[in-house]
Amino acid sequence: MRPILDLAREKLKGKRVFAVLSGKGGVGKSIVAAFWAMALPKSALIDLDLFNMSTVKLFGVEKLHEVDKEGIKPFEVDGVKFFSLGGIVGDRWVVLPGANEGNVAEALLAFADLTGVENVVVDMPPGTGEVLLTLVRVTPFTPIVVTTPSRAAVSVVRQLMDYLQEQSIIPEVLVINMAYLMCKGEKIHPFGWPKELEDLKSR
Amino acid sequence: MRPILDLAREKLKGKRVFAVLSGKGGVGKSIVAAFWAMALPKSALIDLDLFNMSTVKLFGVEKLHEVDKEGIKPFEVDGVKFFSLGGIVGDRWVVLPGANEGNVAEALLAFADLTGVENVVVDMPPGTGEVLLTLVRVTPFTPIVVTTPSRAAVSVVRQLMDYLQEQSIIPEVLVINMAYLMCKGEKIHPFGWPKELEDLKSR
Amino acid sequence: MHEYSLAFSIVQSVDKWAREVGVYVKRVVVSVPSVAMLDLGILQEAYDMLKRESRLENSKLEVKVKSPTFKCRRCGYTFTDRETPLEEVRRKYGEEYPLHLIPELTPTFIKCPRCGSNDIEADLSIKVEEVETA
Amino acid sequence: MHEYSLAFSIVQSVDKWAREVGVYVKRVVVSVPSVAMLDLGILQEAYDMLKRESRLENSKLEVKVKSPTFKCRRCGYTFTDRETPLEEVRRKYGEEYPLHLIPELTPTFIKCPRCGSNDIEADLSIKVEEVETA
Ligand SMILES: Nc1ncnc2c1ncn2[C@@H]1O[C@H](COP(=O)(O)OP(=O)(O)O)[C@@H](O)[C@H]1O
Ligand SMILES: Nc1ncnc2c1ncn2[C@@H]1O[C@H](COP(=O)(O)OP(=O)(O)O)[C@@H](O)[C@H]1O
Ligand SMILES: [Mg+2]
Ligand SMILES: [Mg+2]
Ligand SMILES: [Mg+2]
Ligand SMILES: [Mg+2]
Ligand code: NI
Ligand code: NI
Ligand SMILES: [Zn+2]
Ligand SMILES: [Zn+2]
Repeated sequence: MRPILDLAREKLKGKRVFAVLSGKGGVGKSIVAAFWAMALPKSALIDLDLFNMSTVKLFGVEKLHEVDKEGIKPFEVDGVKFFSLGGIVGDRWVVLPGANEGNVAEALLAFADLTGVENVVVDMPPGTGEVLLTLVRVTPFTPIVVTTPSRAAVSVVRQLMDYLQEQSIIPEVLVINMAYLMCKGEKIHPFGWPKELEDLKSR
Repeated sequence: MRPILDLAREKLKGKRVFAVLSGKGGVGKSIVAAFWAMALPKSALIDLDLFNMSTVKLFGVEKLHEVDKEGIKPFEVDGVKFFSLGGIVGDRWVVLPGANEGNVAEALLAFADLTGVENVVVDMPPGTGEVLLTLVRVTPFTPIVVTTPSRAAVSVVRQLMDYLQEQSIIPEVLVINMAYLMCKGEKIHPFGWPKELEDLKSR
Repeated sequence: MHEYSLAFSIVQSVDKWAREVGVYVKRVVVSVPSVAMLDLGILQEAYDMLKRESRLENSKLEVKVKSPTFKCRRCGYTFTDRETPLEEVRRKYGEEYPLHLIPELTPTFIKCPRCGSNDIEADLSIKVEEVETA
Repeated sequence: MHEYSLAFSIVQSVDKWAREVGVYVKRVVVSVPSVAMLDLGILQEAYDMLKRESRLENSKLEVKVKSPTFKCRRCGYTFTDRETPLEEVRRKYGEEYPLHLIPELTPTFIKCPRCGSNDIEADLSIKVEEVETA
């Protein structure tokens, strides 16, 4: 019997869950997750990147979550509800052993008050470790895969897609972020445009 | 008695250890770590970002490490020795629970053959979790802190610096990477230049 | 105030198990870490309310507060929460202090008294220890 | 071939402890996970060579090969390496296959036989189980 895991599963049952994934860091997962949550009706964004807590910074929130009988109350900015560890520890560093990282992520999913929410967008940390395994443990989800054109990112994302395929988890969207920059009317590609990118797109 | 931990500590005793850290992903840690190892005499680069394994890709290595009595033999390209999980599992995804991530990192440090090496550069994963705690457990180190000018990165790096300060671990270098781009003779700043960056520089 | 969610998670988990094995429950024993500083009164009140119409309708909840043994993974020192500044953390955040909601955050807020490391191992989970069936 | 490093790590750790507590060692018992498929002959040979001039000079090494119990953190199923395709992994990589060097990599290479998840918990560490002093 695992009460917190069961509660997290119960909370997300019947809701559409998206996970913004990359494996690579700094490719724009948090930005894409925020836009995705804004674009969907009755949505909530859950920030599981416990060490960056980007979401509170993106939305400029500096207070703590309220907590009541229903659990942790979301912040709400421009109609987007969101939850982040930043709303629990405030603006300070977070250092955790690996096992704790998964349990903290599970508790966030379990205690988030998702009353009235139909679409849940999970902003994932980089890497394919404890938090990815925690999400796979808790709920089925639709991946939104984010990359930049850089060869380093493309190769990590290809490996992530191989893993998802083996788990028969099918990504619906591939976002190629920071692809080009306009420089006086001319497109420049700061991260290049390797041919491996075409293989990713074809998948 | 923890044989593997003791062996890792023994291996690094008497060597100058640098750790390329950020907390934020995709800011250029692996690129800076590679350059730093190239610039130092008798150096070796150890890639502890187990899920990205960027180093083998950066140096275009596609074979596995040899192993002999002295342990795992480094790859060597342009005079730079380096070790990466990519040289053990090859070009495939790696998915690990948090606790295993630390033990794998410890084993890499323990079995790396550092004969003749005086400067060790550790390429760290993003975040402040299991692998950072593992490195702090194994050895003293000098941090090389890497950021981009983006507000998201600067805020995470500030928190990392607060943590390092509390542990009286003093960074020697702050690299502000991907700061600007030349566009027909004109400097443009794709990630902006927030004033918080000046506070970071002053530390 | 998340004791309601906790009580709900306990009732839900044990009720699911009880229905799977086809039993009714008389007593549930759970253990909670002292660092969480849970309000046991609210927990009991919530449990007694939420257990209605479940296989735990006539059950009693017993809560054991355990003081975790902390172990520093760097120097091996073991200690308890008597040697940690948790009161200070509690004062800074107030009742909903981080460890009340998520006890697993403890390594972020305490250091090894001997070597100052945050690399602290401890069992901080909320567990169903015993279930007595009718 | 890293059995030499392993033997060195065992001798070094136990010798350090023996000198700290001021004893000489007669027997050392270590446990290793079966998935590592260690060459016990080389391990013994390396140990007997490396123990010279240490507090373990007249000690014997006993190696217990343990078959780990794997537990799937998603569905709870428990199983052993008989239900995992480790032979296949071994054939693909050859002698220095990844789990030989680093047994903790196992979750990357096996799936839960019941639900297919890689979220597998197991004790895969190499441990000094017993030290008998002279
Ligand atoms: N298309 C873009 N143009 C400019 N800056 C971007 C773009 N996408 C992301 N960024 C910036 O890059 C940094 C990394 O983005 P972030 O969403 O935090 O990535 P991740 O969540 O993958 O680490 C942030 O500072 C963000 O503001
Ligand atoms: N100054 C730079 N100019 C252009 N591309 C860069 C620069 N620094 C890093 N990159 C690219 O950005 C991506 C992220 O860099 P990387 O070193 O992998 O970051 P990290 O190790 O912090 O995740 C890589 O594809 C790298 O080639
Ligand atoms: Mg992010
Ligand atoms: Mg990711
Ligand atoms: Mg890197
Ligand atoms: Mg980092
Ligand atoms: Ni509460
Ligand atoms: Ni070997
Ligand atoms: Zn300590
Ligand atoms: Zn399973």
